[in-house]
Amino acid sequence: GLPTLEVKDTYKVGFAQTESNNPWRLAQTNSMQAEAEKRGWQLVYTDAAGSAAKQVADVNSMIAQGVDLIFLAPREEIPLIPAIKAAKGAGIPVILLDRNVDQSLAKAGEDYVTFIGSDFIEEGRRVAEWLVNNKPGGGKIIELEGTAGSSPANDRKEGFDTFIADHASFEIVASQTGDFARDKGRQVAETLLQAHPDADVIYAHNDEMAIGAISAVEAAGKVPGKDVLILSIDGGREILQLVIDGKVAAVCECNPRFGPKAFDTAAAYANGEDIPGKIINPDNFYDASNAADLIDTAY
Amino acid sequence: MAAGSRPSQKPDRPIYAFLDRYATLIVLVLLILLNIAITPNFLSVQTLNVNLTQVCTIVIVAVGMTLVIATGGIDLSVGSLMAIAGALAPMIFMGKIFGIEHVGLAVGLAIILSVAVAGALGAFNGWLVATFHIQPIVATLVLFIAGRGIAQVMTNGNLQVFSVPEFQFIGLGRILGLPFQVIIMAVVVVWAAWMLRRTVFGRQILAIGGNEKAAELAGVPVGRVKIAVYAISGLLAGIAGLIVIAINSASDANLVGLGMELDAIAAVAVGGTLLSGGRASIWGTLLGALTIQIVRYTLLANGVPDAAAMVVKAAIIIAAVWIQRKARAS
Amino acid sequence: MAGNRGLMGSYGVVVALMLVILFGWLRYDNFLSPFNVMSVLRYNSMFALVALGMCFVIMTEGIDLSVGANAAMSSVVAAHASHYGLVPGLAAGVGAGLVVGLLNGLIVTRLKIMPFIATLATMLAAGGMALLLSGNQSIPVSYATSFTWLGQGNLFGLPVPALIAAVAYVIGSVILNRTSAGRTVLAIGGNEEATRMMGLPVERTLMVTYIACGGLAGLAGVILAAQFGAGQPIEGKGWELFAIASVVVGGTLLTGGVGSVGATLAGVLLLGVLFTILNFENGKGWISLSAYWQSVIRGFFLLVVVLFQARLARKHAAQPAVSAT
Amino acid sequence: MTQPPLLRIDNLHKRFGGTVALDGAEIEVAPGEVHALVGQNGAGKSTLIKILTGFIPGDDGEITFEGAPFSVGSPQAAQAAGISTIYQEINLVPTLSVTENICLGREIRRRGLLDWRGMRAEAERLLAKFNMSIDVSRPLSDFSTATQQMIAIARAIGFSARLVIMDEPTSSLDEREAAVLFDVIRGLRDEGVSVIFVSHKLDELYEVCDRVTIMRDGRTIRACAMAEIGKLDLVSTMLGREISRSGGRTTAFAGDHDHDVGDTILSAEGLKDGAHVRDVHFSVRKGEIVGFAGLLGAGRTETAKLVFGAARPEGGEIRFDGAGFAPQTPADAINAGIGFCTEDRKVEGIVPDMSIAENMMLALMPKLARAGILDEKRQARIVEKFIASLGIKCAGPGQKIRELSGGNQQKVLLGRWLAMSPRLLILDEPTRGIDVGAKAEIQKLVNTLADDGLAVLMISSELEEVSEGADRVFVLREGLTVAELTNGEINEERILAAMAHGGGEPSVAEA
Ligand SMILES: Nc1ncnc2c1ncn2[C@@H]1O[C@H](COP(=O)(O)OP(=O)(O)OP(=O)(O)O)[C@@H](O)[C@H]1O
Ligand SMILES: Nc1ncnc2c1ncn2[C@@H]1O[C@H](COP(=O)(O)OP(=O)(O)OP(=O)(O)O)[C@@H](O)[C@H]1O
Ligand SMILES: [Mg+2]
Ligand SMILES: [Mg+2]
Repeated sequence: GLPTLEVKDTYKVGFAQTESNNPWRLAQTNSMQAEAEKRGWQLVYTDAAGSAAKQVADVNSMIAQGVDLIFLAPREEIPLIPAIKAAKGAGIPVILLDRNVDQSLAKAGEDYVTFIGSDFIEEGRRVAEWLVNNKPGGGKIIELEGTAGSSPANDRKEGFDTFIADHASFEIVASQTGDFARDKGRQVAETLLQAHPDADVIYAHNDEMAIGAISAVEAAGKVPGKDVLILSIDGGREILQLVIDGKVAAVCECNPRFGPKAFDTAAAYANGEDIPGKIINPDNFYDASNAADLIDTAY
Repeated sequence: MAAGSRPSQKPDRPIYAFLDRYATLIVLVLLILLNIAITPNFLSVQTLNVNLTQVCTIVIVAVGMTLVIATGGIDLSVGSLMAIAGALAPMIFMGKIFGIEHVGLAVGLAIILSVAVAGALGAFNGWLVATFHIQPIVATLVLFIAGRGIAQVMTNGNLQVFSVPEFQFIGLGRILGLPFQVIIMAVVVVWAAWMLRRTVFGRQILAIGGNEKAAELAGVPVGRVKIAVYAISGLLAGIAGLIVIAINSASDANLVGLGMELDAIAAVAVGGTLLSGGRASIWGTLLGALTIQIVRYTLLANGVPDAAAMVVKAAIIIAAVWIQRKARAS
Repeated sequence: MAGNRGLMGSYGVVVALMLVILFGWLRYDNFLSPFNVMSVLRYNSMFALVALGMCFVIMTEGIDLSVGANAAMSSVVAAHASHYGLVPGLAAGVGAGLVVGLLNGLIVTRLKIMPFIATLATMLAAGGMALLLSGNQSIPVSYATSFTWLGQGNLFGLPVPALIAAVAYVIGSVILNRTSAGRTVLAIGGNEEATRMMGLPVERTLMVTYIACGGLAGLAGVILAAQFGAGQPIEGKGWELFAIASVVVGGTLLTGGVGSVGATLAGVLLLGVLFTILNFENGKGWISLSAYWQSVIRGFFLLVVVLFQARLARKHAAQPAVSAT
Repeated sequence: MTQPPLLRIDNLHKRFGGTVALDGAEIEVAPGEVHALVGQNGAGKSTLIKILTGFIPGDDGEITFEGAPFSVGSPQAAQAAGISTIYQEINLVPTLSVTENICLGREIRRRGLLDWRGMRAEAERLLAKFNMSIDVSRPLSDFSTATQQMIAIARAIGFSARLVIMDEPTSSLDEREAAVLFDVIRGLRDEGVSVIFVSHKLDELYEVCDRVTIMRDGRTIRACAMAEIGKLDLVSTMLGREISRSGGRTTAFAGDHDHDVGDTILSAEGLKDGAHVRDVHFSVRKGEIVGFAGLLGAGRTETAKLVFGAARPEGGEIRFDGAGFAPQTPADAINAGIGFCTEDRKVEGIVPDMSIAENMMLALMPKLARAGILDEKRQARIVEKFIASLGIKCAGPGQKIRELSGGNQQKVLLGRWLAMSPRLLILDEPTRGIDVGAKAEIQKLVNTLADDGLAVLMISSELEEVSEGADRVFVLREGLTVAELTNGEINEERILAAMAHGGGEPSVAEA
């Protein structure tokens, strides 16, 4: 069974972050830190700089420091299993944030308390669905993938590609990695637009690459939103403004503000409440119809 | 002892002499011909435009790297210095450090200060190398690690988004139809090529790389030249950093210039400059960077997946450097 | 030991390591708890292996930038093979590493391309192969076989990876100090042309050095797969710089010709313990030390160490030498 | 010759790009014979040796060794076949200990592992043959050029070889050390080992060699017994022209020391550097050639480096041109008008990948530039002039200096300093490794320069050079100036006496 958490006034909890090299992660970290401060809990924060192995070492050092509970945003599904097992062995409950772990190796309610997060596959699927519904004539799609091998890239691709495969009027003419980065996304989009001048949709796995793609479309002498539809995932404030401006067609939100829910869940767990094994964040979906109304709620 | 000093095996053949001069150029021309054959929509002005603007920053940084390598050194910190300059400039022109009303003034100050800071940090590299005789890889590794951290600390890791056309001219502007960044690149390349061939400073750079002790005993101010060379590398990295953020209307301390050191070093090597110092070819570096750019373009445009593209790129780097070496050896 | 006299800073790094450990012990609870010590050793054993190979390559005045990508690729291969058991997994992973090492050796000795560029290219290639062989996914290892023992098991109460690394270092030290191959490695780094003129087997030694470095990276990849239960195609980024830094902190000069295996190990541990200390420091106060400050501190620390070594080296150089004829 | 030869090379050819280095060279060496190989700088001696030992491939030719066709691809293979070589430039590994430099390649092992104690003993045993007792566990770089040369020789004879090749082994040895070497060579001969001996010092050849092969322009011109050929004959065969000698002198310095000696330009008092220079004083006047004599390691080079700003003194005073002088860098000294031609041209002289012109102009270049921009026309004129006047054998001013033979490299370096028109020129072993023809030219040149008012400080281990060339001689021993000899007093005996045990303190631990 799971380790228990006694009821206390304040806790010392760990937050093992994956990396901090993009706005989404920063927003997530800020949200966690703000919430800890609000409640007066001590937060032991580590940053694995994109390495699953280092993240396991980070968790181990939290265990050695004797934290009460660990929030873990796992870098990857399988390699973080040893960390979860080690925490369990040391009697420290773990709550997973934003990415899950392999269910055949570790189970919610048994090895870790719960997973709180979004469903990346679902995000990709929702973007594809919007596209099919709103562009009846079909289209030629350029896909800007996230960092090769990372799970959001893999899942957002899978969700989108699977849905599109069922609709013959749409074709993915090119799909290349832009590393989740604005500059790389722009360069890749520039090149792909040159090689595929007939492309009229760009689907980017995150906001940064979508913004890069806008520059690329403009540099190619086309009008974003008109000649080329741009779709994205994450839904930060900057991209919502671009939706309002008509440059971006639609965005699926992936909310990084985990703090309140994560800490609530921890407190509920201490109180002995029943926690479901999976808590899916309700993600908004933005397009021209609602962006202006919702921009103030975006991160 | 450098590999280049090994005795050659091949007898004299004119074909090699020809290759020696034009090896990189030939590779480049072949690649362009290949693209005309296979890549859709290749022959267009926009293709040229895309490739030239994408290669600009690499060339600018690689020119500085060529000079550093010519002295027998290497500069791993260029990417981090790009990030620092890129983080600093928006802080200045967006008035986060001191309020300046006049946009032109603020932008001017931002450009000058941030490039100067990058140059000063470059000089710091040179100072470590020259004064303490710390090996260049290690000396510049310090700022490679700490430099990006400094940029991140300055901005707290946050993206700085801006829209300041006066500043963004350096990345997006055009003069007589030519992208301004391409003009910067051309000026840098021409200046460096001229400097290396025609000035005392250039000669001294090569002498230090060729035999530092002998150069010192012939009156070359070794320490000063080294500091200057690393400072130039830093300055150029700073300029490249500003161009990158100007194009993107945003500065991301985490990503600006990431991996640039390896791109630049690869360009220098493919361009035929030996990493052991004492020889350098700025035009070679330009061609090397263009070659790598075209390879990247070819692979992307033809839908080669990233993983396979990495393997192909590796093979082409080895092949290009090997042809160079082969040509040299004869 | 004869020939190691040029090596400065090897005492410095041991002293620094002790000081840092002492600092951690005094400042933090549980710093020297068995759990923490074991997990630090288990984690850093991968870097220790990579740094050992790097140390030998650097002593020849070479460099191997491909070790990180190599380890990642080998971890994928090992994960695939782990379903056939411990030995096949181990052999396949190390074998994959050896192949990359062989390629490095061939490019450096046959094509005579500078090691920096040669291994920069193989770094790209191995990284690409890692992704190709894994289909961009982490590959789970078999828990049905005993393969994971290599990473997660204990022997004599010590982590298996740490023991593997310890054995590798003992062998490395004997090779360096007590075999002609080891001395030839140093000779090549001291002056390659002279070594050739002295009639020593330069090409063969270089080949073996790069192959061994690749094999050690492969072994690190096996441990990576076994310890974390998956072959990870995108791990290993920056390992080469970590290894180079460890070697340099251990006082081995990048100009080749001098080096110490033991001091390299101390260098690895010093950097590893420093990481742990930064993590513990985060847990100390209510304000977390931002991850960004960590890079600044690490860079600064490296600077202090190399400046310290530069001073030691200069002091040594200033000592008069006697030569009576 | 009655016995079959040990080594026979026939019709050997080698081209480097446009340069023909060997053009049908041949040589025949009998067992147990010390064979001299002579020729002008660039005649192809070193190239022949490098091909024989597999360091570089030849283009064409036949080599027979021990009666069988012989061809090896590497020095390693040559060594295994019984040919042990000391190359012209010292080629040992500076960072390794003396023991390793001597023993690597034929290590002593115990239970498969290196036996350090045994190897140290072996190294000490070999060095003892040369009357050397040094700490063999120190890195090679701790020792002076001469000591390193002896170590290289010790390494070579340590291999039980059939043939030992020595390419200018004595160029950095003093006479005492050379004498020891000759004893060792004779010992080898007595054991039936053959030796090929390359040297530009003719007296040495007559002292140890049995036969001689004379090369010119890559061809073998003549081979005969040493006794069959007189010195003059040998030299004119080598140079390819008749030469005549004046009045019993062995060097080309003018007969009389009659330069117009002016004011003192450089002087030093109580100079020390905390290590090798302990208390040196000397002075040089305009138009004067001052010689520095001393055994190897006496501190002459170090003294020169102090004057030139390449090392910092710990005490004492230097005056240049009447004022106190404390150069911080060589650039300071060069600006003051001092030139310094170093003894180790490979390490401290040439920039190998640069052309002859660039090497020659390295020191002068900043002065010829306007606003930092090179004046290439003027440079080219100066370079042409010196290539002609120094008789540098090369394909043209654009040729890479590393492609030149050792002697011609030395001339380029001399050109570097002469082009500067210095006020004081320091020459450290200026004729080391230079053939007799060029040597005479250089000596003549130095003489003319002094006549024109240049002050010259000449460090030389060749006694004749100092005794015949110098107007005044300072003898250094173990970092002390132990004697000053002026015009009338200068002769070899007095210099030798002062070098060995002249002046102040009693000598320490004579081996
Ligand atoms: N690597 C090379 N590349 C081009 N030319 C070379 C090379 N090595 C030697 N040479 C040329 O070959 C010729 C013979 O050189 P070598 O070194 O054999 O002369 P040497 O007789 O040993 O002269 P020295 O007495 O000065 O040592 C010279 O003209 C030299 O310039
Ligand atoms: N790199 C070095 N490291 C340590 N000791 C050195 C080094 N170079 C020279 N020495 C020592 O310094 C002493 C003085 O050397 P120096 O070169 O000044 O003598 P010298 O009279 O010029 O003889 P030489 O003709 O060999 O140059 C010698 O005893 C030598 O062993
Ligand atoms: Mg020679
Ligand atoms: Mg000397």
